[in-house]
Amino acid sequence: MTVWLTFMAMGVLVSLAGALVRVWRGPGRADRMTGAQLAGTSGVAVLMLLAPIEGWATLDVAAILALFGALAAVGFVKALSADGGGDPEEEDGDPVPLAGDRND
Amino acid sequence: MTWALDATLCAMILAVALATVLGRGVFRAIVFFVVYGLLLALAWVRLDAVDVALAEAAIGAGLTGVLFLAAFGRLARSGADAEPPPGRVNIAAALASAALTGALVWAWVALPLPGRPGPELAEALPRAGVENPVTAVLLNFRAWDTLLESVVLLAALVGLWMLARDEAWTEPLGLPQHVRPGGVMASFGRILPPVGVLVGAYVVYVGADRPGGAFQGGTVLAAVGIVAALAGLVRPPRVTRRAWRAALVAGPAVFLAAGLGGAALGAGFLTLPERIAGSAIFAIEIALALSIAVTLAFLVIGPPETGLEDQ
Amino acid sequence: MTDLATHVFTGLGVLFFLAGSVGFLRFPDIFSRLHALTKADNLGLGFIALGVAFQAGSWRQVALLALIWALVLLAAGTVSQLVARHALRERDGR
Amino acid sequence: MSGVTLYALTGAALVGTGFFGLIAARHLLRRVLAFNLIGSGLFVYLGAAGARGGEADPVPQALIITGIVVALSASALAVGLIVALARARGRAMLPEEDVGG
Amino acid sequence: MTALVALLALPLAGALAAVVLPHGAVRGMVPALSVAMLAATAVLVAGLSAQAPTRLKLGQWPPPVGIVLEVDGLAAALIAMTALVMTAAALAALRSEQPAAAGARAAFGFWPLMLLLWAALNAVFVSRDLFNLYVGLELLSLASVGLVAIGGKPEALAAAMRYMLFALVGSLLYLAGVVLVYAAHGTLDIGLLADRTPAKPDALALALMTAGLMAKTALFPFHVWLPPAHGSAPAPASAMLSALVPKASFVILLRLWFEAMPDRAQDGALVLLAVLGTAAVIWGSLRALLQTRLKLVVAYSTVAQIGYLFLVFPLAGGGSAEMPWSAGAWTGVLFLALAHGLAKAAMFLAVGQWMAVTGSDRLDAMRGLATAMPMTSFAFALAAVTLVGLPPSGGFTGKYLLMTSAFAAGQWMWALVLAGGGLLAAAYLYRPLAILFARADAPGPATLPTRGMQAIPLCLAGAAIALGIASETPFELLSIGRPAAAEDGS
Repeated sequence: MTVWLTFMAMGVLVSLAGALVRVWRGPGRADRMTGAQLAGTSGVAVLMLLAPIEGWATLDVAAILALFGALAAVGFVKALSADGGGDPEEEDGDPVPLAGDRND
Repeated sequence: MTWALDATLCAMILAVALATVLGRGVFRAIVFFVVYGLLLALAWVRLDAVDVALAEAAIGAGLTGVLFLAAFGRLARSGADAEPPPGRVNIAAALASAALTGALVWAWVALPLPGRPGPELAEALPRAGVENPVTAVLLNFRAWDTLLESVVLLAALVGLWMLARDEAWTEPLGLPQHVRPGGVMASFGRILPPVGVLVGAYVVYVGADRPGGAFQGGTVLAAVGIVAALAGLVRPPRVTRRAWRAALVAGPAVFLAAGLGGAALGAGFLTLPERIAGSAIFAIEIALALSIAVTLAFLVIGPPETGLEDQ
Repeated sequence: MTDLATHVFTGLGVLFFLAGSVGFLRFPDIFSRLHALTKADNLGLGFIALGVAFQAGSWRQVALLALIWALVLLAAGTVSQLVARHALRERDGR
Repeated sequence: MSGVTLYALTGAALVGTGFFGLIAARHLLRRVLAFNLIGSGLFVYLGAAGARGGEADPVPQALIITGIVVALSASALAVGLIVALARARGRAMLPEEDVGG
Repeated sequence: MTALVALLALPLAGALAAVVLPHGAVRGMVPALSVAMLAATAVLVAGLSAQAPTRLKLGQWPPPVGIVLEVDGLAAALIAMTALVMTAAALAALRSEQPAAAGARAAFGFWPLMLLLWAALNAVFVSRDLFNLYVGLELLSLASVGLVAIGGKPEALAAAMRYMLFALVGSLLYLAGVVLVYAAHGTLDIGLLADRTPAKPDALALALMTAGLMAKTALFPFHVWLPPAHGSAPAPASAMLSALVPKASFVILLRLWFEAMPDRAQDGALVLLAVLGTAAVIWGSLRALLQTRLKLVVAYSTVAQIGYLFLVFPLAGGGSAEMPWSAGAWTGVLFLALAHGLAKAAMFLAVGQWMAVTGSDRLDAMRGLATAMPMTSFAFALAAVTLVGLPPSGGFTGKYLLMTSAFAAGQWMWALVLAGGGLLAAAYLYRPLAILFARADAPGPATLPTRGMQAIPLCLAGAAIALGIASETPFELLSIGRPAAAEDGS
């Protein structure tokens, strides 16, 4: 079972690497952030797969990862709203334009 | 087979670190850094250090990432997110970095076999009052480190507040937040806090016997506060609110009082008598978790701002 | 028997993850990519949680697996909604 | 090569990578990111050293947790300084290094 | 023992209280706290003179499990100097603080940061655990950066940022060494390390820690952060930062090279440290000569004075260890450190009062100020006597001991550095003194600080002189628990 679960964990890591390619390429900031989000879900999956091997306390790490993944994403949309405190669902307030590198 | 998993993980950690340093654009670097923290948490699990994995997942991947994202947003609004075009490849820096890595690799090879305080620790652990050895080291054997560390957080926060503008000093902390009523963000802000409080309290509570503790749990509680603030559910307080300032210092104060109590009882500074060590550590952990939660949340939310200065 | 279930479900879950990643890389725009995030991966995570649950020694562990999955579902739903809105604004804002 | 050695080497490489970023980058936010890379690389190295020979040593783990919190405190203050400096100068770079671009 | 606990706990408790209490209560608390700290210092020093170093095993856990604190003569002397400087700076800040002008923000932040700085200094002076020293250093650095940033002006922010970067690099290098030490020896206790068999990575660990501490001590060429940082902080903060903060990382250097790893000190490395110190003396002095702002003259003087401290390494370590001259070099350098701390704090506090009167720290704005403010000008002159190293000041005693030791060791070039540095100091301090004591062109300023306020720098400068006149007591104190390497071999 250890070998199988380890093998599966590696499979998820490979899929995580795919998400990283998207973080590298972008092109938009939303693409990159979504890539990080996907990486987070993959990380949770790896931790679940490792739980029977490394001990079930690993699941606590997974729970925290899930929690903070959501926080990072909310922090992202908030930070990049027009006044730093907005909500993309609101009527006004478009995201801050990029001052520098467009492909950033 | 397990070796292959470690190799894959290490390769990915390195690749992500390189992407953080070498990729164009500050935003890309920040996103890679968030992923980096996440992968490190996996590495800590593989190294049998679940306590560290918890701290890394919460602080390294979570809070630090939010901190940088918020800073990026603020820089973008000041028009300071742009980077200068990359100059020549900095060969001197590359050589120095390679030398540093080389030196550490050499040191690893030259390290003598582990000389560690194993027997002494094993002898001391039953008298520490908690079963989790990491908690025993943090809150009993090396309590002075931990007490100082809790005031390092405080020093950072007071220093951060000094960066506020004078005219903004009496404003609430951070930027004003608003959301569409009944929208996705608002409902998210209502659902997450109860779950987060549960998880945070659980992590603090189990810390005595299993991986977890005040720092990890406090960080989860800080995240709850940040989400509630971002979702407009609660308004961050003003610096002038003394109850909140009391919450900042409660943990270090209880810790220091416990240490002085030991001295007053004749046992010695920071000595927790064996009979009451367990309950004393529990009390310290609860107070510390509260203060850590408030301090970390305030560190991420930022100094008081009017929200009007940008443009 | 439980081991077989673990094999099947975790294997299925990893397949979903890999498929999701392929989609995430190949789909042309952010909105279809967000589908990859919300659909394939969360399904994959569900299968993995189910598969691992067969190895669990106590109901507490099973409950924790379920809680984590629910947490990820909630986060993914919220995040994809918000990021999509953000991306829409970013695109139209230009 | 054992798994522990693998992590130690990774830690060493992370320190070098971060060190390069710290020297070569001019955008201050990048430098603080690099600082965090070096710190965590050192922690991985220490953690690997503590995991040698089977049984995990709890002392390095406690030191690392303390170190992570200290690094976050320093990062938060540094990031705040960067934001305040950028608000005052319009650039997230030190005046003497702000050439070109 | 109780005195030691009080010296650590009081500033911590005070800092926590300063975060919570209303501003008026904090202002009332600070003088009481300073008195208590001075009293605890007196008890500590008195208790020490009778016996050997005081050791405190925190939590009763012996190393390698727990952390050990130890008060030797070096720690006690620096704790005492810190108490004097902090009390003076606190009184000056209390009297100069104008809530309306300074703003509620600065008035709130100054006291917690100052008290945390005090706690961190005392913690570093007595700690014998390498990682605990790291945490103490971080507390010190963050509080210092906060104090620099308190001014809020763009220059202050840039100076604080630069300081922060150097502090971060310094911490990481130091931490890298600590990691290697623990990996090799399984302990962080300085006493235990001295007895361990040397391991191969020790030299690398020592080099990394030394490099990091050099950045924190602002040794040439890592000094560039110091003058702008100390120049843009409020005057009481500058006094603490310049007089005390570099001493903390220097003490750790002494602990490393003379107590933890004395047998791993290579002669070449020791000479290199002293050469960098020499470069600091020359470069800092030359830069001080060129400054037009008095605060920067004083700040660059710190760069130069720090350079002297590094002459101790070849004179008391390596091949010079346990030689007839090593004890003299050790004590001499500590005399210099103490005298510099007192004199430098006096200078910054005097400059702060002049700035409050003239509205600027430009040298030409100070012309003839001695007529209106003789007490502070006299304090500045006394402090200059100490920094130049003229008798009967503490600076003279230090230089005399070091010079004797350099001749005895046959390393006369360090004596040359001491003499030349004194001449350079005379040159860069002559300029401000000449301007101060020149005939005033304009009528004196209308409002002057109170006499009590003007007496504060005078007391500090007087203490720096007294250190030389009554050198017997500090001399005895500094010899308590002197490391074996710096022990008189004769």
